[in-house]
Amino acid sequence: MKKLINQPEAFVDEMLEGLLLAHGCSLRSVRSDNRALIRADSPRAGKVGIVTGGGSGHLPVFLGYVGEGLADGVAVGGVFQSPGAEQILSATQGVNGGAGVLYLFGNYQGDVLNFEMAGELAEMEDIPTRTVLVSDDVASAPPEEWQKRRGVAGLFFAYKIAGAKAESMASLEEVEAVAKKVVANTRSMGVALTPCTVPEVGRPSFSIGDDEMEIGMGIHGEPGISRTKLRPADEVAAEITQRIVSDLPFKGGDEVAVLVNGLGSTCLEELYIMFRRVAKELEDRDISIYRTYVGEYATSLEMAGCSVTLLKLDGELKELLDAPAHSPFFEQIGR
Amino acid sequence: MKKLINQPEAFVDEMLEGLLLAHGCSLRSVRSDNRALIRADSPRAGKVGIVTGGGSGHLPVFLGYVGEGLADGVAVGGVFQSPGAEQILSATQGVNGGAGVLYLFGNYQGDVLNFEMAGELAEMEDIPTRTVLVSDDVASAPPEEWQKRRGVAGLFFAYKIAGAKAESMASLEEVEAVAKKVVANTRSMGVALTPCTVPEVGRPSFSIGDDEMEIGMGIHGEPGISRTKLRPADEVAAEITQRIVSDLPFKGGDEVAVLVNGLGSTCLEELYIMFRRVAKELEDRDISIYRTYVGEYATSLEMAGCSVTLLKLDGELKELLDAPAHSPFFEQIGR
Amino acid sequence: MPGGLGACLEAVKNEVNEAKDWLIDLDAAIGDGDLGLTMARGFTAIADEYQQSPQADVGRALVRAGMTFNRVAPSTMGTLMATALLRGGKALAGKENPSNEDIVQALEAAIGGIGERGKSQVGDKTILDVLQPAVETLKRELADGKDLPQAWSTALTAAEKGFEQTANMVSKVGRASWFGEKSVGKHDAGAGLGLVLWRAIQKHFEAGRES
Amino acid sequence: MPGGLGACLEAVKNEVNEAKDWLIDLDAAIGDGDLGLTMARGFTAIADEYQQSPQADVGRALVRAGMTFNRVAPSTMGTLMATALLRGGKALAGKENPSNEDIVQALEAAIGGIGERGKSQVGDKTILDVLQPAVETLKRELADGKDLPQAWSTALTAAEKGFEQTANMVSKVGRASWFGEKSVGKHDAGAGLGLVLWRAIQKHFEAGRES
Ligand SMILES: Nc1ncnc2c1ncn2[C@@H]1O[C@H](COP(=O)(O)OP(=O)(O)O)[C@@H](O)[C@H]1O
Ligand SMILES: Nc1ncnc2c1ncn2[C@@H]1O[C@H](COP(=O)(O)OP(=O)(O)O)[C@@H](O)[C@H]1O
Ligand SMILES: [Mg+2]
Ligand SMILES: [Mg+2]
Ligand SMILES: [Mg+2]
Ligand SMILES: [Mg+2]
Repeated sequence: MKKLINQPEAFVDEMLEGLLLAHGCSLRSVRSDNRALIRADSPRAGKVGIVTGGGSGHLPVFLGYVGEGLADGVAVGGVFQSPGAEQILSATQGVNGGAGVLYLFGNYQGDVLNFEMAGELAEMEDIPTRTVLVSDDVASAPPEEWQKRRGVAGLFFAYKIAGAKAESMASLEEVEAVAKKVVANTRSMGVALTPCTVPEVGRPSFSIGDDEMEIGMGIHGEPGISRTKLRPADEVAAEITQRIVSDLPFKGGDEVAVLVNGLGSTCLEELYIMFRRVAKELEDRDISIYRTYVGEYATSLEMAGCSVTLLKLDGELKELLDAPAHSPFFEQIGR
Repeated sequence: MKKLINQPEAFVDEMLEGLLLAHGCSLRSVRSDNRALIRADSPRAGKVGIVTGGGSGHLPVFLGYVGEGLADGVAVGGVFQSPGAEQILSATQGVNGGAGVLYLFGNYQGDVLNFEMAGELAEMEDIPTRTVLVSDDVASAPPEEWQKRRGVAGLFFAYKIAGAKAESMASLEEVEAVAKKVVANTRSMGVALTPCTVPEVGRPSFSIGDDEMEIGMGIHGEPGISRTKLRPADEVAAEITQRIVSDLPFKGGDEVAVLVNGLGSTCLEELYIMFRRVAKELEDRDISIYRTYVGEYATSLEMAGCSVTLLKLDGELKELLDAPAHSPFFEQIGR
Repeated sequence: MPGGLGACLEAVKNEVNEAKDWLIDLDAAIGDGDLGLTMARGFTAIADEYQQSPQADVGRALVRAGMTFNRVAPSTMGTLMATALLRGGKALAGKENPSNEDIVQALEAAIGGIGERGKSQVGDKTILDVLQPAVETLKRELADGKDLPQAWSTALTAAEKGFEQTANMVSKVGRASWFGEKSVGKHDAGAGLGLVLWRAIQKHFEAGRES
Repeated sequence: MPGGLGACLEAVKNEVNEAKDWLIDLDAAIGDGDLGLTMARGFTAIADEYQQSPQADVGRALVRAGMTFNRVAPSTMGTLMATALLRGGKALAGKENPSNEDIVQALEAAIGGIGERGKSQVGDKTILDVLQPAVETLKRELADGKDLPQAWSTALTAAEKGFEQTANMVSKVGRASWFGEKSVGKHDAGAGLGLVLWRAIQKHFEAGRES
């Protein structure tokens, strides 16, 4: 894949420089380390801080969800690489308003290990932390082991809802509890059509035939559940929806939020063609859509494909989902 | 390019169906023709209506800019094809609140001809219309013939500012005047790295070597001004900025809005790497950035590449640029 | 005309569909390559529509065809064809059996419409470079006392010459104009369409004469 | 150790850099292929850092190396290596010339740290399947009265055997675990790294003995 970049090794740091030039009113770095970013108005006294983080190459994940009604801080890793414990600690210190910090991120071992290390260091500084892992990718483990699954676009719902809860000045326990509730009620599955190329690696992350697609593939090219010939969008949407719905399971009468997420080079037009069928599948099952998001919410560089995420809602989650939110990458004015 | 679609001929209509399912609160079709869409709250009595339109395949252009503080109606063509005069007329009727209608769209002949026909039909119904063409693509004609240029991502600034003006209940003449002012002060240039594939055509719109790029290429693959080996982002950004700056020309002391726009498969990370250098080039010339937009604002299906747009601001334009705006594809809360 | 307007539209439809790929290739060289598709769609739609509900008033039939053409093919040429049909139709309003004079007037109105809508003229490397000399020749031949098929046939030679000449011209309007000097050496696609249309009717007359 | 900690770190750095592509390939088969890059980066950084500012206290030096390692290579293995260095360093705090016993204790603390941080154990198809038997053998051989280089050399055989056995195992943790049964037949990349590390020090001892 052709890229508009300079030295591949400079990819992340130049991206961050550009980003801070563009959004310096909203974001700032901690102790001049651009890989530890926090809301410009951090820390907010008495508010639970939410710190997230992970590898680069997934914009707007992760740093795009640092903002009002979302997360407060982020540690930024290399492309598809975990951030270091030091940067996570910096972000933790930067957002600590005295009410504790929630670590909210996707379930990848490198990230888990580094957040764990950072949490131990934060504890030594008397900053209490809790961790909630997002593990929404249905393709990555069987239902009874859902907590072992990878985190994908469902991260968005976790940020949106935990962020709104924290903004309401809830306690660390309350924010943790609602984050766990989101995660327990969120399910995703993706389909990949082409691989992406990590700049420093220089060749595609996996190979796939010109006429093939893979359902269930992970956002770093982790193996999926079925590789087939390229199929029509309607078939793909129907299969993915069925797999997600039967997993939680979502049932007739449920109210859900839907996210149809582009992985990179798949265009918005296609995402709406996919959503069209997802909506029909849900209607057929008497599951009603409360709110819809279509766009690029969690990408894999220039991978082609998309993912579908469903979140089962209740009164509390609906209210928090509808709350306003505001970051350089995501704005929601309210219902 | 692999696509998540069904029958290629159904691409536009299925996309529109999905879009209306997702955003039925904000948008509605006129007389059940999904190719003529208007704001759900149209017509607004006494407000100038802004109608735009053009080919599909450029989301969020065009229909993504129908919303509060933006355009009011849109006629949707086939992929890279003009909409018909009938649909433009429908949108015109749908948004007519008695204060007249501004036709605001990109300078492509097919569109021009159809908007002209529609305008004649609207006149017969006593709906006064004015037309402002966006022609910001520096690569498409010499400076003295800037009004013959094609319209590209600069459309965004035209919608944003004319939309804000119309929202303030200004007259048709006033809205037309400010739209003309935006267009006269907006300059863009793009670079393409890969072609895109129109679904019904099924093969790439042009061919380009695996190690080549083309500066100045149009959003439908129109010929650019120089095809070279792939160059580092910094060089590309510097050249594009230089060409834009010297065209208007932008001068030391000017205040500008900057838009770095992705054409489709180029990832956000790369756009920030480009912006980093654009910002530096402007700083070196003592041109100050008042507001920055980075993202996908006007695409060409899954083409790889990006464009840079500069808008020279004055007090009036700054105020209008800062006004809130809200559509399913673009939200701005204000400064 | 032999078989009336319906048969004539049918003849054009068939000829345009046969020339589809040729038109695509011509347009692809210095345009976007859609001309064959849009014209096949447009001329098929108006022939089929007429077949389903014929109309004695040739003027009205052409106006309706113009509206339909724009709906199914709102490209540059689609809109120019729609304009031509609307103008030609207006000129023939109320006529069920237009005279040769009526036909020439309608054709002049039609190409006048193209030039007005397109803000273009002969020499800009467009369809006008075929239609204008063809209509002029047709008019002169009819004035000289030839019958319509004879005159049309002579005009075809002018159309062909016009088409050939577009290869020497620099594109002044539309998409092809972005190629500037690079457009020299290539025929204009719209001129190709003009030739196809003129030839379609010429063949139709010939078939009518033989039968 | 011959040449002290600095020379030892240098030896490891060189060996890991040499094995870079091999580690990449191993990790690419059932992982993401970054192991060679991250480990080359990590071991280069800590060796260079020590070279620039050596530290007599081996414990302190290792703790510092652990922090550095995590900063430059915060991948799974990078974090496990950092943890191992931190734990090993803590065990050697204040020692300038650690005894054989100290070394065994530090190694046990290090692999204990890996297991704790990774919530993993022997049999999960990880680096532990190399390091655990190697350290056990080292300890036994030293208890039997062998000197450090001898014992280390014998333990290398255990490490090699451990590495070979990972090919028969199903991955239980980390990225490779997503391959489940498909991981059987492939060696574990982290185990490969364990072998490279052990062999690096063995060669270093050998070179020390020869010189
Ligand atoms: N302004 C104009 N006036 C007359 N004819 C024109 C004009 N612009 C283009 N044409 C004709 O239209 C042809 C292209 O038509 P079409 O393929 O429909 O254009 P596009 O694909 O750009 O919408 C050209 O070859 C030329 O003959
Ligand atoms: N939980 C764990 N405990 C111990 N070792 C592990 C664990 N998970 C992975 N490993 C080891 O780490 C190796 C992969 O390291 P690395 O490439 O850094 O992982 P990643 O790229 O997934 O972050 C594996 O081959 C395995 O030996
Ligand atoms: Mg064309
Ligand atoms: Mg066209
Ligand atoms: Mg790895
Ligand atoms: Mg990795």
